[in-house]
Parts: sequence; structure tokens; C-alpha cells
Amino acid sequence: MSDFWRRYARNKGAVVGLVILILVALIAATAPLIFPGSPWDMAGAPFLPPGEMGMLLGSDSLGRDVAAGIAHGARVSLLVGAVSTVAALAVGVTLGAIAGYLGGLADDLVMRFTEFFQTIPSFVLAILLVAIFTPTLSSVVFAIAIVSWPPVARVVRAEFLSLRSREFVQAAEVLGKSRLAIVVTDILPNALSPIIVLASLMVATAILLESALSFLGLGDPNLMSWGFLIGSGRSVIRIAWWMSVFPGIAIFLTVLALNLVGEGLSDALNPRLARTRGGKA
Amino acid sequence: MSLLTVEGLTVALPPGAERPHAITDITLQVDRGEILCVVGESGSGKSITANAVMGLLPKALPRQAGRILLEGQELTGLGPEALRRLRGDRMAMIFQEPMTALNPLMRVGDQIAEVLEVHGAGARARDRVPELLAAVNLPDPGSLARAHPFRLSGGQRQRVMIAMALALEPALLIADEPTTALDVTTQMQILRLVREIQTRRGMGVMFITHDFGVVAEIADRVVVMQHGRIVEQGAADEVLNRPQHPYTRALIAAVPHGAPQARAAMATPVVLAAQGVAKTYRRGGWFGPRATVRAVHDADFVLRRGETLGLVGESGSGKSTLARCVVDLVKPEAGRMLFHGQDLRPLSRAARKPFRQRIQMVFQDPFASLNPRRRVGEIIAEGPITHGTPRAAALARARDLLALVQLDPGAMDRYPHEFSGGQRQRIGIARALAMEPELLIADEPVSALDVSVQAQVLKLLADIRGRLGLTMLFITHDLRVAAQVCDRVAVMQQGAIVEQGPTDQVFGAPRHPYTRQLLDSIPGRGWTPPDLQDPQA
Amino acid sequence: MNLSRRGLLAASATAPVLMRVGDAQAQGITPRRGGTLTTILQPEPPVLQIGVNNQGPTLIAAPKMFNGLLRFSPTLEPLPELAKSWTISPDGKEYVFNLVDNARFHDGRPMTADDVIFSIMRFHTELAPRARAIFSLIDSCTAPDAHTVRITLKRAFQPFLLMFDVTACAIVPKHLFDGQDFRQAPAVQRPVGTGPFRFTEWQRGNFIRMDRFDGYWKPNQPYLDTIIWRIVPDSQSRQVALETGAVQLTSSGDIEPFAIPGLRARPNLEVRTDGWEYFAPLSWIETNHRVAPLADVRVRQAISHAIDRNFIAQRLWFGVGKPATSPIASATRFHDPSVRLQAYDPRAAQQLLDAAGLRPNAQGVRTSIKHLVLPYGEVWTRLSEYLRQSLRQVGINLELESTDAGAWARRIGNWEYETSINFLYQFGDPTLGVERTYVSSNIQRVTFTNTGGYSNPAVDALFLKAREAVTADERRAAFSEVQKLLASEIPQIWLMEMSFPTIHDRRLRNVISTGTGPNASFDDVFLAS
Amino acid sequence: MDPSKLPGFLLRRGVKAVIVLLAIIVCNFLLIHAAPGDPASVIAGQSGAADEKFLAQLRQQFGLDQPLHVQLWLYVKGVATLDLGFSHRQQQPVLLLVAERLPATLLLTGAAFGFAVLAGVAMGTLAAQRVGSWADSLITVLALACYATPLFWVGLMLVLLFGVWLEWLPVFGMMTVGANLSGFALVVDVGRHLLLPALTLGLFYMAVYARLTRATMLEVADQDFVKTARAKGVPEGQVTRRHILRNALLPVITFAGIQAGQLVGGAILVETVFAWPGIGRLAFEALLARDYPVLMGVFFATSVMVVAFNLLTDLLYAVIDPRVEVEG
Repeated sequence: MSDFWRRYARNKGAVVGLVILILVALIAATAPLIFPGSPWDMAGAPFLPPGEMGMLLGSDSLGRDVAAGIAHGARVSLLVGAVSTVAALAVGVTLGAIAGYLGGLADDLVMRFTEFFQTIPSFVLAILLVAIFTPTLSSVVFAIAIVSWPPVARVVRAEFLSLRSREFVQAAEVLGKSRLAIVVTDILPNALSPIIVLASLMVATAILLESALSFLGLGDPNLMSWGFLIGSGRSVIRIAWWMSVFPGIAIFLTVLALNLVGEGLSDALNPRLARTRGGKA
Repeated sequence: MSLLTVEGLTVALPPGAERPHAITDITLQVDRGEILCVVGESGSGKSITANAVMGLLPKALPRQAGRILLEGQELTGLGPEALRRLRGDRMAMIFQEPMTALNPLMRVGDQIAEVLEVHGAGARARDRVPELLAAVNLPDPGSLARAHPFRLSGGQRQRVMIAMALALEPALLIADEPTTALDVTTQMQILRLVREIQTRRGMGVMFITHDFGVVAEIADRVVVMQHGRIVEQGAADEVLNRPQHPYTRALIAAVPHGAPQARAAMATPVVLAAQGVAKTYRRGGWFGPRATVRAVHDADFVLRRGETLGLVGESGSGKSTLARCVVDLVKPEAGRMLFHGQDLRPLSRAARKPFRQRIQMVFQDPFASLNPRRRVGEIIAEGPITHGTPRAAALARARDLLALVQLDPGAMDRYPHEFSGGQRQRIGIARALAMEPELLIADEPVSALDVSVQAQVLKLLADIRGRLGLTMLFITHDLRVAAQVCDRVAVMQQGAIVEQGPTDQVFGAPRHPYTRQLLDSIPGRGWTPPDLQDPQA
Repeated sequence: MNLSRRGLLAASATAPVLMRVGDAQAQGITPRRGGTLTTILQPEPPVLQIGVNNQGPTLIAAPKMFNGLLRFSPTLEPLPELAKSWTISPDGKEYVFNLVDNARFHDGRPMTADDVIFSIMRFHTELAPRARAIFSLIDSCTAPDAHTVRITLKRAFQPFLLMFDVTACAIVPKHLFDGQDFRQAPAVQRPVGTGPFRFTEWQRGNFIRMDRFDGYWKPNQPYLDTIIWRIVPDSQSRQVALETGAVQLTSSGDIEPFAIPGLRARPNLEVRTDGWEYFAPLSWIETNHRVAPLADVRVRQAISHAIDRNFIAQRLWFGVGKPATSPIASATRFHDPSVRLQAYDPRAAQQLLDAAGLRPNAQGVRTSIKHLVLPYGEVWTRLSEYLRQSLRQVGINLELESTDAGAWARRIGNWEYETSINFLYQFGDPTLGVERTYVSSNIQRVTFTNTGGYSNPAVDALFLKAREAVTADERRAAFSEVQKLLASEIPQIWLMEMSFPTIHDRRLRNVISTGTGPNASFDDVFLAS
Repeated sequence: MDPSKLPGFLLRRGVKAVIVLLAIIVCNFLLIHAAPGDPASVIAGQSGAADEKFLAQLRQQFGLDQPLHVQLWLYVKGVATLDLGFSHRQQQPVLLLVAERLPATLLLTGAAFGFAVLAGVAMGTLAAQRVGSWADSLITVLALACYATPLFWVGLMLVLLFGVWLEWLPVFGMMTVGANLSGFALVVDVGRHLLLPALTLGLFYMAVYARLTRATMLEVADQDFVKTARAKGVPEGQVTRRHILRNALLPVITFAGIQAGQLVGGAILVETVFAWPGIGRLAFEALLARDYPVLMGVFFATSVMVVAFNLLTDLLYAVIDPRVEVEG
């Protein structure tokens, strides 16, 4: 574990990313304390520039505090990002494992299915799904999960496919282990690194997707989110630039942090890099 | 004046590596018209030396001291552009892996022409390509020049590499393990080609290899390297037959040797009998063209208790597939696989489970055959646990087995990556033995190991086999190893067993032309390693 | 308001004078011929044939190509259009329209009584539900001669004339529709009417071009040579185009309310909010009376007390529109100015909720109500967000559900909602535009009926009385009573009398001269130099 | 690849593409019909007043009273003859509506794609060549930043910067409203309008390509044949161009083929921000209005674009990489 952290910490960007991510999580956790009450409360005059009347980041067209919106929005963004990633992982890992381990017809069917999903432009599909199931937190999560699982399935399949023919898996076969035991104890743990790295990037993508949906007015109307803030600031950008600038920076920093963390994890988990560092004689 | 002179060459390793220098104080010469073999195990610094001469060292490995002179010109002081002009023109290099050494997207002819073009041959470059290809004995040079590398076999690619290297008739050819990745028959052809061209043109050749057989086949002089230093150099005959340095002596002692001894035919019961086993691979999807490969067909053999049967053949001959058919890693579509008279082939996964204990396997790649995420103790114990042995008992037995394969019991709680290749192979053997099998399938168990480690593992296998009375199916491409280990051998070619019989008979009086060809191709066949006491063992 | 009754009965006498109303408003400047008006149409209408499509954008653009029999002044007096005069029998059952005799369609064929009869009895009756409901009262419709139309009603129907505005009953050429599927007829794609401008080009997603119809029946009119309707889906772009002068006129919802203050400050632009008297849209919180707490009148009153209508009009709509005071908008006939709605008073709201038995829980929440956000643009979302915060103050938790226009219409139509926002046109008369929301006979599974399911026999009776009464006075009495009754029952929680800003270059004259403002024919609009 | 094998290759890919498209059509149809709300109720709702008779009339007219499988069969049959149906809301054939909007989207996505690939590959190459230098770090950071920024927000910021504060470029629409330009002036005008949207749409993908190119270049640079080239004395520039870049482009092409379809999704956002009159906006408007035929038409059009692009990629791949046919 300490070895892992040492390798992780070697990537400066990854450390910065982790710090940002912890900060964002901290803000999300403490939002109700920093900004008590609802982020929807019309706390002041509309269109106040940043810094006026105690509104650190200004107010919106109804006099709502943009800073409070960003703090509360962090909760939604992180929640959507995490939950939809878990859901997509569940689908993707299962299908990918089936395709990669069983191979043959199962592989063919699963991969055709996956390819098909990848052919449909994912954002259009997400919009469609959210619209069909009416915009709520769960439908947004569902839609994001639906469009995000194919890459997971592909990665997991590829990993399983290559691990399946590895000699240690063959050795497990020869030992007479059951299929499930082989998948769980031999294959999955070795496929975990790319899945973890992919998951960190998927959280980032999910946050971007959620914000894009909210931006188009397809977010849960009861939850303050960053995309909503930008969407509501779009039409008044000539009057109140701060309404769209600050939430955008929040998204940017969070997604950037997740990407940096993903790269750090990739460095720390990828044994190939460790090997090349050792040098070849 | 020597063609190539290397004096006191020292190349640093990046900080934090296991030793400060990749190579230390290397001094050697290559004369015109001679082949200098640089021999050593992996990590000895022989490739670094070659690359240093070519000026192809990566940035992370800077030259710290020493001089390199080619035809009297000092290379070490030259700028990158001047060095570039010399590469391909006055000195050329060929590499170990012919499958990846050619640009997959460029036609063979273009790649050869490129050498000429970048050295100023201009438009005429292309015209010379067929002639160059013909010079390395490639058939139909005209159409071959228009082919892409993927259409060529490994041996053909290596010939292309040689044609490319020789295009401008360089004074010095550096060959970095050029035959290691090739089958023995191809290897012999390439070795002969190198020798022939070298003689014809009077080039100096610096030939890097780990194989003393190759050294014996081709070398005029030999340099032996260990841990980045030259430990011994001299005329081939001297070094091969009267090695001085303990390391050289150890290496030569480790070369499998000794003529196969006549052994009494066994009369023990038959453990395994394969009858008409066949396996065909089909490729191609719903829309693509179908291709079928008959990996194994009509395979018949018997294996008696206590006996070691060698399956020998070149890559693609089907020997590994056949071995995997025995343990059901590959499902044959025809034939019978009788284990003590019972056909294993139709058995379901569950019905086969009891037999799993009795047939075990040791794999080729010591780096890939152990689950990197599990501790060594668990790896060894999990087989018995799967078959119902209590965990504590299985772990205790794993400890004993570690001792049996000469590993420290402290290894139990460590992960595979903390061990060397030879140690891992011992762990792999311990895993197989934990099941107390009757039959052990050994699939190229020593091919990935350095020669000295190889000898140790073979010795271990021989010991264990003797102590436990194992029956063994031993797959190898190395005829020297087969001769040393096997009671009987079966020679496979293109999926079929072309000849089988007692080892001494097959090797001593081969009946099938292919067997003869294989035996003729053993490098250094004319050299019998001297009988040395292994001072290190 | 006696004037209006007199006007209805004796319009023919005053017609020549009123025809000059537009000119009189031109501040003494003589109309100038020529020039191109570039304006905006948003959203792009599917077709420009009134009847086939009666949505907002069509009703803005198509009246430039068509005429009705009548048009209406800002006080909803009928003014002559294709009907140069008309008479109504004293029993209110027989209407005789005298048509202008020089009107031609854009294809050159003269417009006759046959076209009028076809338009009324066949075209609009078949295509438009609103027309069908009213025109089904017609007993007979005949043409004594080529330029006279006589309509006999089964019974008197006092607001009948209001149905003859171009937006309700445009006169279409019989010869281009008769014997065909009206929706599929070629004329739907290239509309042909008698209006001052004729259709010339439509590049979808880009612009619609209409050119001056030289054969227009009003001499020397129209003044403009060309009208170009730009399709600009983006509100920001529309605003920029207006500011840069690329377009000279915006109307309807082209410009978002929050931009109005800035545009008012520009000297070259004029911002008008009148010209919607005929439609008089009124917005409200649509409540479904089938849902538990909303059936209780005290809860509805409490909600009405909890919202600050002034805040909505000033902060959300920036003064474009005014707080509602009655179910009948002030521009609509028979509005009773003495009626008052519940004042903004959260304390009173809380008392009413207490009385209704809705006690706050630990979080201060008395009850949770779902709320379907009206998907017609941002300001409506803001309104719902405002309502949520206001109702939260009195302990009502409003859970917003967002949806698209399709699902919204379906859910309202199928009664699958608790609350929402809605706004309806009143079409000048409560019988035409107000009654439908409150009478129990119109409880239907169709949008814009009495979808809330409010049922009160007294209200039903009063609306029926007003509908069937022959004289305006009788109707006024009934409407006054029903307004008072509804204001206390508050079946829908009225919010605002809406208006839409018409913003135009000051050089553009006579833009708003009738009660239909930007929806009028523009035959008297001109560009001053 | 052997030119004589091209027709067979094309045929196989073509059959595959048709099957994929058919599946997409069926799927789209079912998906869209799973949506609550039918177009009749929308039209009825928006026409201001409606009754049951009107609704029934509309449903019958749209064929919505037919069983679902009949509707599907009619739709598939129609698509096969390029009849994408009729939008009763817009009173126009869907093909016409889509065809009218398609050029704008193709222009936008094409420009964005071209920009993304060219700039991305150039940046990735530069970074890989100078790996570890400040230029590499700068490009890496820049790519990461583009990668992490929401598309629509970049668009808004560009609007704010160039449209509102600097007033250098037009920020909305595809051409100047009301200026009847033609010829070269029109091209310039459209170009000025195109600049910001294409940049916005392209930035993210540029980052993707830059990262990918850099990574594959570094990977390829480690391969044996590059060493062979150096050993031959090939100059560094030529090593990069002929040996490293050409091989490194293969995964970039594969990726571009997959990404091209996703570009259409991004186009919805960009077309919304910049009021660009393309099919992205058409889809969004159709969705809000529940105009099924149009939605299906747009989906079909994007699917054809994706499939065509994949086919094109396969073909390009086959031309560049001689090994393709062997892998079938």
C-alpha cells in the first residue's frame, strides 16, 4: 500500500488532483453548514456582481446566491458521477466478463450489442432517455449509466480475453477450480487496475454529461446543479457573466482533478510503467 | 589497425538501478573478416555494448568513458548527424525480433530502398532492391519487394533485415541475437548466410548471442560478458574448450549435453494413451473468409508409468496444443485420450475434476504462470484446497514443497514479482506437485530461462521425477534438452507426429527426413562441451 | 361600456371613421411607400395556413397574407375588414355581412361570398376545434348575392362577432381547397389569401419572405414592399439582431423579459406592451381538484395568499404584464374591476392551512405537492422555482417535475398532475376564453378544458346564463357574479395578466393599432424616413 | 490491401452496415415510441383548444391508431425507399427537413473534426518529439484542460470573450441576419460565424487526439522497427514522419472513426449555444415537441453518418494498413 502511494505521489499532477477532489468533496459535505438554507432562496437583489451584499460570487436573476448554488451543486455532481459510474461498472463488468471469459457465441452477441450502443451518438441517446423518463435524479443517473457502460464492457472483455489465455489462469483450470472461482480470484483482481483507472475517468465524464443535460434543461428541477447554473446564466451572459463563469470553473476543476487522479492511479497501478522505469539492459 | 576498436567503454545506468553502470570498462576489437561473438546471459550488457557502437543508446544511458573507433575514425566525438551518415553505410545492425523489426506499413522493397536513399543513392535505389534480395537467397525477389512484411515468415524477414543491413556493403555488421527468435532449422540457415556473406565480403561481424551452440557454430573469437564486464575473451576454440574464468566454465557446464543414453524400454502400465487426437482451429466471423488450421491431427502416443516422453518440434508444430489437449485446456474434436484406460475427452467439467489432481502441468513462462495478486503460499495451496484439503494442512504442505524445490519457506508470504524467473519456475513446479500428480505435463519449462538457471531447473525436475516416480510429458523445442531429459521422444511437424521412439534411436538413427533436418540444425553440433566440474553448483 | 354594445349593433355607420384610426395614430406623418421590414418569427411555424395551424407564430405571420371579416380595436370594438358593414337582428340570431367587392386572392381570383361561406362552414369548422364549437351554433349560412353573407344562428350568441378576426376565421380561397384534404392541399405550403402581402419564399430554419401584394383591395396599401421573417432560435441572437438594427421588430416572446429594461433605455427603440387585448392571456397555477389538499378551498386560498404577484410581475417579467385581479383579464369584456384576489399575506396563508388541518412537521413541512414545470422557456422555470420558495415559507413543499412540451400537454390532458402553470387566451369574451376552464360540462381529458375538474353548479349556471343572454347588460351581471364567486373559490390560482413586448425601431409606424397588435395585417405599417 | 479484394471487402462491410442500420432503425422506433406523450396530444395542446374528435382525427391521420408493429413495418419500409416519413407538425417530409438542416451540421462537425484531428495530431506529435520538455508539458496541460472543460461552457466563454467583450466575431447564427450576401462575401461571413462554434466543438476532441497521438507516438517510438530505421541511418525527421507517425496514426484513425459519431451529440450543445441551424438543434426541438418522425429521421441521419464514417475509416485503414484483410 505504501508502495502504491509512493508511486502515486511521484506524479505531481495526481497529488494536486487529489487535493482538489478532497476540497470539492469537503465543500459538498459541508455545504449545508457554509450556506444554510436552500440554494434556491432569493437571498438578495437580482444580478448582483460578485462581492456585493455578501454574495461572494454574485447573485442570479432571482437574487439567489451563486456561491451557495455551487456548493450545493457539488453534492449533486459528485453523487450523479459516483452513482452512475457504479451502475455503468456493474453492467459493463458483468457483460465484459461474460464476453471475455466465455468467448464464442456469448462474446459475439455481447460485443455486437455493445457495438450497437456505441454507434448511437451517446449524448443524443442520453437526452432521449432523460426525456422519455422525465428528468429526475434517477433518470439522469440511469441515462448516464446506459451510455457509459460500453467502454467498460470493452475494456473488461479485452482484459478478460487476455487474462483468460494467461498461463496462471490455465494453471487454475488445470487445478480444477470452478469457473466462478477463477473469475473472482484469478481474473478479476488482475483486471482491476484498468477498471479503477477507467472508473475515475468515468466519474469525470458523468459529471460533464450531467452538467450538459442540466444545461439543456434536462436536469432534476429540484436539485441545484452546476449545469443548471450555467444553463440559467446562458441567456443573461451579457448582463451577468458571473452566473456562467463560476459554475463552469467548478466543473472544470472537478473534472480536471478526476482526470489527474485517473492518471496518477494509472501510473501507480500499471505494472508496465514500473517495469520500464526499472530500465532494460 | 582493427576494424572496430572499443576502449574502456563505460555506460551509466539511471540512478536507482541495481548497479551504477550498464557496462564497465569494455575493451574489444573486431577485425576485418572475422566474427566476434559476444556471449552472456540476459542483463550482462552485451546489447548495450552493441548499441553504444551504433550510437543508438537511449538518452537515459549516457556514455561515461571510453572510446569507440571505426576504421580508425573516432565515433565518440562525432555529432549525431555524422554518426547517422555512418549508420547503414559503414556499419549496420540486425536485431533479435524479425517480426517487429520491419515497419509493418511499408513494402519490403521500400524499406530496403530507404537505406540507399538516405545515403544518397537517389532514384536508382529501387533498381538495386531485387539484386539485394537475391543476395540473401530469397526467392522471387521482384514480387517479394512489393510485399508487406506481414506476408513474410520470420526467417524471410530476417533475410530482409540482412539484405537491408548489407545494402551499402558496410565494413561492420552488428547482429544482436539475430536467430534467437527463430526455429532451429531457420536459425541454421541464417547462421550459414551470415557466415557466407561475411566470408564473401570480408566484413567484420560482431555477433551477440546467449547460446554457446551458436558461438560454436559461427565464432572466430569470443567475448564473454557478465554483469556489464568482460570476464573472458579469446579465440573461439580456446574459450569453448578451455574456458578459464569460473563464470565461463559455469555457463559452458550448464549447456545441456551428453549423447542420449540408451535406456531400457519400460514395461510398466500405460498411464496415458492418445489415439487419433485431432484439433482444428477455425477463424473468421460471420462475414469474413473462413480459415482453418489443423493444429493437431492423428496423434497417437502412449506414456508408461515412470517414463518421460518428449514432444519435440518447431513452433507451430502442434506440440503445445497436443499437451493442452491432455489437460483439457484445448478441446480436441476427435480421438481418444485414455488415462488409465478411461477416455477423458467426453468428460464434463465436473466429471473431469477428480482427474485434475492426477494430471498436472508446469508452464513455459515463469512470469505469466503465477497470479501476480496472490501470495506464493496461496498459489501452491489453492489446488489441494479446491479439492477438499483443509486450508491449514494445505499451507503446511506448501511449506514442505517450497523446501523440496529449494526455496526458502519465507517465500510463503511473498508475491511472485519478488522472485527471479528460475525461482518462479520452482514455485510453478511446487504448485503442480502440491496435487501429488501421477502425470506431469511440462510445457517448455526451461525455454524462457537463462542457460545456467535452465540447468538448475532441469536438475530439479530430474531429482523430483526420480524421488516421486513421476510420469512426464515434456514439451521442448530444444533437442539438446530433449536428449538430456527424455526416455522417448515424439517428433512433431505441422500437427502430426512424424517419428517416435527411444531417444537414442531417434537421435542416433533418425528415419524421418524432418528429424534429420532438425538434428542437422542444432547449432554447434560439431562441438561437444568439455566435461567441466561446475564450480558454482 | 355601453359604447361597445352600440358598436356591435351599429358598426356600419361608424366604419369609415374608424378606418382612419391607424392613420390617426401615425402622429401626423404621411405614410411612406417602400422599404423592407425584417423581423423575427420564433419558433419557426410548421405551416403558415391559419386553420391548419393556429399556434402563436402562425398567428403572427399569416395575418399578413389573409384577412378576416372584421378586426378589433384595443377596446375590442369590431372594425370592418373584408366585411365593409354588417347588421345584427334585434333577437341576436341573424347576422348579415356586406363584403368589399374589390378583394382578390393573390392568384388573382376575386374573393366572393362563396369563399366566406366555405371558410366558415367547411374549412375552419373542420380544422379548428375552437371554431367548430362556435360555428356549430350556425343554423344556416347563405349568400343572397356575391358580396353578401347571411348567417342565422340556432340561438342568440352575443360574442359571435369576435370569431371573425383573421386569427380565428381567416377567409381562404375555396377554389384551392374544395374537394381536397385541407391539410394536404398545396395551398397549405404556399398560402394564398386576400391579405396585403403574398408568400414568396421560405427557407426553412432561415427566413420567410413575403412581398407586397399589388392587387390588395385597400387602395395604395400596403406601404411596405417586403416583410422578411428571420428564424432565429436563440434569444440572445434575437436581442443582438434587434440592437444592431438587423431586425426592426420583435414581438411575442422573442425577447426575454429580463432584457426589456436595457432595451427600453435605447433611444432608437420603442417598447410596447399593448396590442394583446384581444387575446388577453392570463396565467395561473393550474390545480387538480382531484388531489387531496387542493380540493380544499382553504388550501387554494392559502396558496393564493402565499404568493406575491407583484414580485412575479416586476422581478420575473420586469413589468411586462401585471398582477391578476380576477379570472377575467382586465382587457377582456366584462372584467369586473371591483373583484380582488387574496392579498400577499403568508401569515394568513398559514392560518388557513392550520384551519385546513395541515400541520407542519419537524421540518416545517405541512404537505408536499407535485408541480409540473411549464416547458415553454426559462422564465416559466424561474416562476416555478419562485413558487416553490414562496410556498416553502408557509410550509408547502412544492416538488418540481420538469418535462417536455409533449409530455406536459399529455399529462395535463389526462389529469396526471397535481399542480402546474398554465396560461390561456381569452379571445375578448369570457364565454369564448374563460368559461371553458371552470364549467363542469367541459371536464374533459383534453388539454385546455376544465382539466382541474372544478365543479360548482352555481358557476355552471352563471356561465350558462351569460352565454345565452342576448344583451350585454344581462351578461355583465352574470359575469360580475361569477367573478366574485370564483375569486373566493379560486379554482385556479391566477397569477398574472400577461403581455408580450413588441419592440420596434422608432421609424416603424403604426405597428400597434388594434387589439391584436402584432397579429394584425400590417397593411398600414410603414417605415418613416 | 490488394485492390482485387476491395469489392468483397466493401460488400462484407456494406452488409454489416445495413444490418447495423436496420437494428438502429428498429431500436430507435421502439425507444421513441416508449416515450410518453403522442404527437397528437402535443398539437392538440398547442393549437389552443381541442376536443376528443380532433384528437382522434389527428391520431388517425398520423397512423397512430395502427398497431405498433404495423407502424414499425411501415416505417422500416419507408426508410428503405428513403421515405423518412412525414412531419405532421411541420407539414413537411422528414427527409426534406433533415436535408435542409444537414449541410449546416456537416459544415460545423466537419470543420470541428478537421480542426480537432489536424491540431490534435500536430500537438501530439510535437509533444511526443520533445517528450519531457516545457513544450510537452504545456501541450499536456492544455490538452488536459480542454479535456476537462464542459463543451457548452467553452462556447459561452468564447461568446463572452469574442462576442461580448472584444466584439471581434459574430457569436450567433450561421450568417449575418438580413445581410443578403453572396459569393465570396458569403463564404467569409459564414466562415466568421463558423469559427467559434467549430473551435468549441473541436477543442475537446483536439485534446483527445493530442493525448492519443502523444501516447501512441511514444509507444511506437519504442518499437523495434524504429530502431531499425535509426540503424539504417534514416534522419530523425524522416524517422518520425515515415516510421513513427504513420504507425501511430492507426489507433488515431480507429478512434476518430468512433468519435465522429459522438461529434453529432456535441453538436446539439454547440448548436444550442451558438444558435447554429443544424440537425442537432432540429433533434432537440423535435424532442421537445414530440415530433416522432423528425426525431427518427435525425437519428437515422446521424446513424448513417456514423456508419458511413466507420466504413470510411475501415477503408482508410485498409489502404494504410496492409494487414487489415488478414484480420478479416
